Amino acid sequence: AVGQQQKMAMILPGPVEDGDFNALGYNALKEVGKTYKLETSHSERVAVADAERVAREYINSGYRIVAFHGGQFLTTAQKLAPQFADVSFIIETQTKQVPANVWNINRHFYEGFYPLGVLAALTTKSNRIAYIAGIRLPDFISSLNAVYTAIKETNPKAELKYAFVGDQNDPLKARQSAQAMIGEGADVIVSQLNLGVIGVTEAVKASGKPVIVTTFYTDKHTSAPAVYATSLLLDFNQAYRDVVGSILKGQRTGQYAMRPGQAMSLAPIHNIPADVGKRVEAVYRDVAAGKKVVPDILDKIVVP
Amino acid sequence: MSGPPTRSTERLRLEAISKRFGATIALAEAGFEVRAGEIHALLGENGAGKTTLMNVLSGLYHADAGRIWLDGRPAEIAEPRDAIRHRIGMVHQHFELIPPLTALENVIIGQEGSTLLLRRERQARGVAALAARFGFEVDLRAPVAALGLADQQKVEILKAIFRGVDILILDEPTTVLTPQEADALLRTLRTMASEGLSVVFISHKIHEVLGHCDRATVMRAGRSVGTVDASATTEQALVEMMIGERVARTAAPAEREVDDTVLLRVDDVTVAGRGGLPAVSHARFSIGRGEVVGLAGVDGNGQRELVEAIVGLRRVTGGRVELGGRNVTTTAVGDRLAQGLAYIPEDRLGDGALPSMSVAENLFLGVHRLARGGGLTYRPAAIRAGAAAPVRDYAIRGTATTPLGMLSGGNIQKVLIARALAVAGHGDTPLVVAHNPTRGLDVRTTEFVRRCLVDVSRRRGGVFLVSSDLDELMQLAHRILVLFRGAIVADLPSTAFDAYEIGRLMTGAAARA
Amino acid sequence: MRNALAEIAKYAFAFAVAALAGAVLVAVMRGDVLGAYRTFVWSSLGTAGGFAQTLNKMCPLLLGGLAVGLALRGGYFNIGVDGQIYAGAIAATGVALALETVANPALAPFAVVVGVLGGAAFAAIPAVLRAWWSVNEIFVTVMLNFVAVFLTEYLTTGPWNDVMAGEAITRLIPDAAKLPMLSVRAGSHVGIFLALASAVLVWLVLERTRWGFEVRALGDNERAARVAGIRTAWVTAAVLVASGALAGLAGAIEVTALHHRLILGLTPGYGIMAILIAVLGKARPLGILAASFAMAILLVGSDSLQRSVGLPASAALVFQALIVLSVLFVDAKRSVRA
Amino acid sequence: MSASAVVTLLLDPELWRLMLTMAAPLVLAGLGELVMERSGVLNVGVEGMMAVAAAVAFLTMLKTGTLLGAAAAAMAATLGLAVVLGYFAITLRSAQLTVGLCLFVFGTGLASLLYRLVIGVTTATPTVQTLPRLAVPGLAEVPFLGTVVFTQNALVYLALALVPVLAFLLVETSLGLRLRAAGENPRALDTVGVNVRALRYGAVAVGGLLIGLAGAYLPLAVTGAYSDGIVGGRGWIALMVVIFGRWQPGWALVGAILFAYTEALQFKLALVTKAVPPQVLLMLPYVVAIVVLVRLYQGAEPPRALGLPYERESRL
Ligand SMILES: Nc1ncnc2c1ncn2[C@@H]1O[C@H](COP(=O)(O)OP(=O)(O)OP(=O)(O)O)[C@@H](O)[C@H]1O
Ligand SMILES: Nc1ncnc2c1ncn2[C@@H]1O[C@H](COP(=O)(O)OP(=O)(O)OP(=O)(O)O)[C@@H](O)[C@H]1O
Ligand SMILES: [Mg+2]
Ligand SMILES: [Mg+2]
Repeated sequence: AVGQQQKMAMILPGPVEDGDFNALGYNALKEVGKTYKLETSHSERVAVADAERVAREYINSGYRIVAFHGGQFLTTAQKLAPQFADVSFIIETQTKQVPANVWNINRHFYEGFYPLGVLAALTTKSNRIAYIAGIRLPDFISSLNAVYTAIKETNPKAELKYAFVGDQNDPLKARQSAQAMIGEGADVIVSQLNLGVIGVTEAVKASGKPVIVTTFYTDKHTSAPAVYATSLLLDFNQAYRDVVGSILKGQRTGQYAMRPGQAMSLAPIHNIPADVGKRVEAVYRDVAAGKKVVPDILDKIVVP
Repeated sequence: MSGPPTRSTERLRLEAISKRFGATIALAEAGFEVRAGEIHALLGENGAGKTTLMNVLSGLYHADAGRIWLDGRPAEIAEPRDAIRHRIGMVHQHFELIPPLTALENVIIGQEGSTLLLRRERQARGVAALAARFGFEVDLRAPVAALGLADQQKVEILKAIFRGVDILILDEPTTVLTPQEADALLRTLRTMASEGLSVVFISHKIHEVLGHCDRATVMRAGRSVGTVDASATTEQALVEMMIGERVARTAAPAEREVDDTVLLRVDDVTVAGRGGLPAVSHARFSIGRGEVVGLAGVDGNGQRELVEAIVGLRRVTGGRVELGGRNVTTTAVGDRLAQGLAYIPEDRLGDGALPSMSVAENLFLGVHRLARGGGLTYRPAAIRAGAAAPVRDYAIRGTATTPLGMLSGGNIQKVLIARALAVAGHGDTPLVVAHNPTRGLDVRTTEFVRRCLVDVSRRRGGVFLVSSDLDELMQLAHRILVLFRGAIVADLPSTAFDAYEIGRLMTGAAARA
Repeated sequence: MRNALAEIAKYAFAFAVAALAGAVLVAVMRGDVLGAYRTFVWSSLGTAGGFAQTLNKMCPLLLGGLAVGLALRGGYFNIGVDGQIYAGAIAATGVALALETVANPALAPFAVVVGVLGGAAFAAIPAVLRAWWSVNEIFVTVMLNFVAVFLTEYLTTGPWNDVMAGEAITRLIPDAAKLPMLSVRAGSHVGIFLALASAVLVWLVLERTRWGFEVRALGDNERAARVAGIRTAWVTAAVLVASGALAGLAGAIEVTALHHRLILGLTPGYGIMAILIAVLGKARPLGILAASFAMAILLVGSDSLQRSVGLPASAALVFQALIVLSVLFVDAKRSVRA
Repeated sequence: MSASAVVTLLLDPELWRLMLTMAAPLVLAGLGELVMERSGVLNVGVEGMMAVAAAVAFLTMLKTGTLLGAAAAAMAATLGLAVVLGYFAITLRSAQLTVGLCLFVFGTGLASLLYRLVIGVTTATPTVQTLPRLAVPGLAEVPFLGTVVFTQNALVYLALALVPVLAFLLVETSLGLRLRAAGENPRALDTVGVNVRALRYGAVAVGGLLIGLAGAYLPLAVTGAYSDGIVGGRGWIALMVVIFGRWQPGWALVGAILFAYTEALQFKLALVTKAVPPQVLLMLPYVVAIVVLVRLYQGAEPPRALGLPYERESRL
């Protein structure tokens, strides 16, 4: 209704104090709220099994923008969207088709991981590179493949080992896996973990070896200054600003890509030779500009 | 204590003790008085309140009302600790032992002598000396779980006297002992009493009371009905005090009708025991229709294993078991039961009772596989109705819906017997295997149970009666087998019953000869 | 009747105690206490939609509670309800996806039945180990929970993955495999009826069949049951398998009625809640019914506090625990007085 | 893979060292739970208690920088939770399973609530220094064992030392005797004048302290940071370690080692084989534990009074 404040809700899978994925979503919500003067509310730690209920509660209380932070909520959104045509939904998945009242934010991790693969290929001295992720999600598979492609194209002698530790947020498992990798001689670890990554840095510290690590989502540099090379940052603030702006303008459906150049960036580079850093940034810009096309291979791991 | 107190000094007085559990009035102003150096018997039917009264004295139960006097002074006993401080020790009817711990550990626990280290060796010497002095030798290193009931009883007694006692309560200590052991115990108690110990001795065996106690207090339905001098009373008089009427002695077993149908044939049965030694070796006997066969033996000679092999609870390592001509050696318990093989286990709480289920449900257990009414359904109303008769006939103190665990030991036993007889009644080879069925029962119930067993044989069923009570065996059995170290060393017809001879056989005299 | 009233009074008091604790919590977090309680009740009971969601939530809780309760009556602890829910969900999803092309309306009930069997089969592992090898069932069921999660992760990210979702979820099951909705708008599905029917069935079996009697006897004194001729190993195995079947049904319902696909995170700890519910309900179907309803309200209501007063989710967990502890406290105090 | 390669893989000293580092919290929590269970009190809230300890230890360390203070604060917190458990389980005689599960839920919530209150919502992960490795002079040079055992952090040594200490305590001391009795037949213990309640409270308190140390171990020795899933099911595993160990410290250690070893090995295996899906490897520790248990466990009985409230006058 006129004069009444728009209300926007966000449903997050984990606790917002995680300093990572959920914190980013939460911050974006607050930011968007401020930018567009929306009344915002959120529910954290929402299990997939509860998402529908929670979303319905928001809808029933007059929220007209409901964002699901995390691809696992796809079904819920698909189910609710046709029923509540007056509500705009935002999801973060890979899906290509969306109903008329759904915006999809598609995270092109693979495009960002390609430069990280270049970084690893150029930095490694042992020619052994590790990739560690938690759950074997399609996103991560395509990222892994992109890293592999980058290595093959940049430093064919280097070998890539990868592992999925079963949990994005279990630092103990991540630490054990990283330790195994370092034991195998890896001196660059490209991680695609959330909080699990703190286990990776601890493994590096415990090994006493000069191993460097890259991360994603947030810049973790300050927590282990000697270990992190860079991070692939995802700017959800921008993504949500753009998407919610479109919705408020009346465009209620669409695809939004988070990719190099848009709502994605590379954190300042540390701990590696400056020329390598320069080359990585150049590659990143090429990907952003579309000069370098990274294949998106979701369905199978091409690493031998 | 200064000097041996005289027999007439009052050591303990319980005054108007009352206690109720929910709706059950267990004690209604019960009380009696015990003198120094006296062995004081406490008598009463099952459920009369003997154990409850003694639990109050030992601090385990908190009385609703009443007072306790020790040496003429009022005593506050709120905790077992208080009782121990007052040098009161109790040997519990249902042993309070810790099965996985060794006998020694069970004896010394709570009085380990040092706060930190156990010093088992030193303690063992002390306990062994104590045991030797009173004739309670047991293997102190063995876990209690591995001991027979008689040995467990000894451990329980040792535990009480180890703490140093002026008043020793023994709650049915002789039920699991052989007559010889019981005799020895009572003689030891007499010696201890002569040194000033006061003993409260609970028993259902009146001859023990008359032969070894100084005075006796009789309880009935939670009240004390009176105290009498043992020397000035008779069995009849005591029984009448207990139940208010005379009890007829069990009729002798029925003259056995000539019938050669064999109900049970045990053929060369061997059962493995601990440490590779057979617990039962090459047992061979049979039981015919209408026959009561007794099995005598000192506890722990393989009775339990033999019985369990017959009912199907234990694997037979050699030989065969036939029931009504059918080979049942490897048949499941339930299928033997369906043929009419009923079992009254020795360990009634462990092997028999469903403590939190009702009397009616307990009566239905086992029968539930045989009763025909209603197919596979279970009808609570039918079960309650079905329980009415046994509750009445067996005079079970409780209702059909009382949880079994709430009943006194004797009443639990009645339920198990009623159930076993119902099972036997349902099969075409009715055979009751009864292991110490009257242990811990009062006079009236004992007579009742014995009559029931005799009735089974009268109705052309069979009874295999395993009992540590020789009198019972000689009174009821047509034949007595003697078991020694797992082997049946004698098969005696009733004409050859002789307590002395059987006792000799039980201790392996014949084997040595 | 007096008893029922006393029970209700007990829970009411417990809620009051917990409400007080909750108020302190909300006040500490600087929230609006009254608003909090309004939404608490309103969101779970006050609206048709809210109530429907409460019932949806109750469905796996009730079935899980029955699963734990049934095993408990036989004297066993089934801590593996989460794993069995996954197993049921996996089985149901499996057939639904395998028969994707068969547009037969019988597919939905068939998938549910297969789900039930899946839960039963998964529970058969601890069942057999317990019955014939006397291996501790708590251990095995807990371990299998982890196994089930990884199995689900494998299936949801591997062979059955919905690539477009980019998450650990499978493709949608075909329409023919979906159980009907009661109200599309409110989002309620028929699962609750299956759960209620299961409660009645469990009650009937336990209290009105001889097999149920054997289960109860077993639970009271295993040795006595064996001595009385009950084939305790078989009853043990059967009761644990049946317990798994109930959990499997819950999993199948979550897939065929709610999510329409298998999801990693399908059970956010329903197994744990189920134990709470079974114990609070004294392992009796009626008690479990009441406890699962109360628990559903509690979960839905306390969850809504996030939305209404901005209470962190973690505070909601604390609040839930406080409520149950208050129930225990009131219960204990009452039985001490009795 | 050749046989010698397999042996090299299985006996890799680094792998074994990592195993021991990861086994330590399982040992600590397992021993804590074992003490409680031997006294007859079942505590299924280990996971939640460890979470609280992890949060408190981390936050204390972050704010004060003192390691001992952090450990002490964590232990104090779990001691508090243990007392709650004791109050409900021992004094109120509530169903122990329920109380334990409440503690689990409560602890899980409280841990992140504390973190939220102190740290708030940021996108930077605060970290602390983890415990350094202490090489034991002389022993650290011993081949294999030196690497595996004698270059660990202090808490690993403590955990290992506690195993024989506790075993000795249980078997050779009066206190141990009474403790075992309390878990087997509390009434028997009561009748000889020992205060069952006090004993159980004591056991619960000691157990709480050990579980607290186990929880503190995670951020202080392994991760240097707190995250919500930090305990990651290890509390439940600790509970399983007690069952696996048949309620004996030595065997519990074996259980913890077996579990931690398979877990660590599995990450190695993930590097050498690609034929097996990673999730199947991740299942390995759990499956191996079941299989080994089937071989070992048969017939082992829990303490007879475990989980049962003791009520002096109750017959049931
Ligand atoms: N803890 C208890 N809870 C409930 N009822 C009890 C309890 N203890 C005893 N009773 C009841 O009190 C009554 C007296 O029992 P008690 O054990 O004292 O009898 P008793 O004389 O020792 O019998 P018995 O000769 O069979 O041992 C019985 O009805 C019994 O069911
Ligand atoms: N369906 C049932 N549910 C519950 N209890 C039953 C059921 N059927 C029988 N009973 C119980 O078992 C007892 C014995 O049952 P049964 O059917 O053998 O009766 P009966 O009177 O002995 O008749 P019959 O002469 O046919 O053996 C009954 O008295 C009743 O207590
Ligand atoms: Mg008695
Ligand atoms: Mg009949």
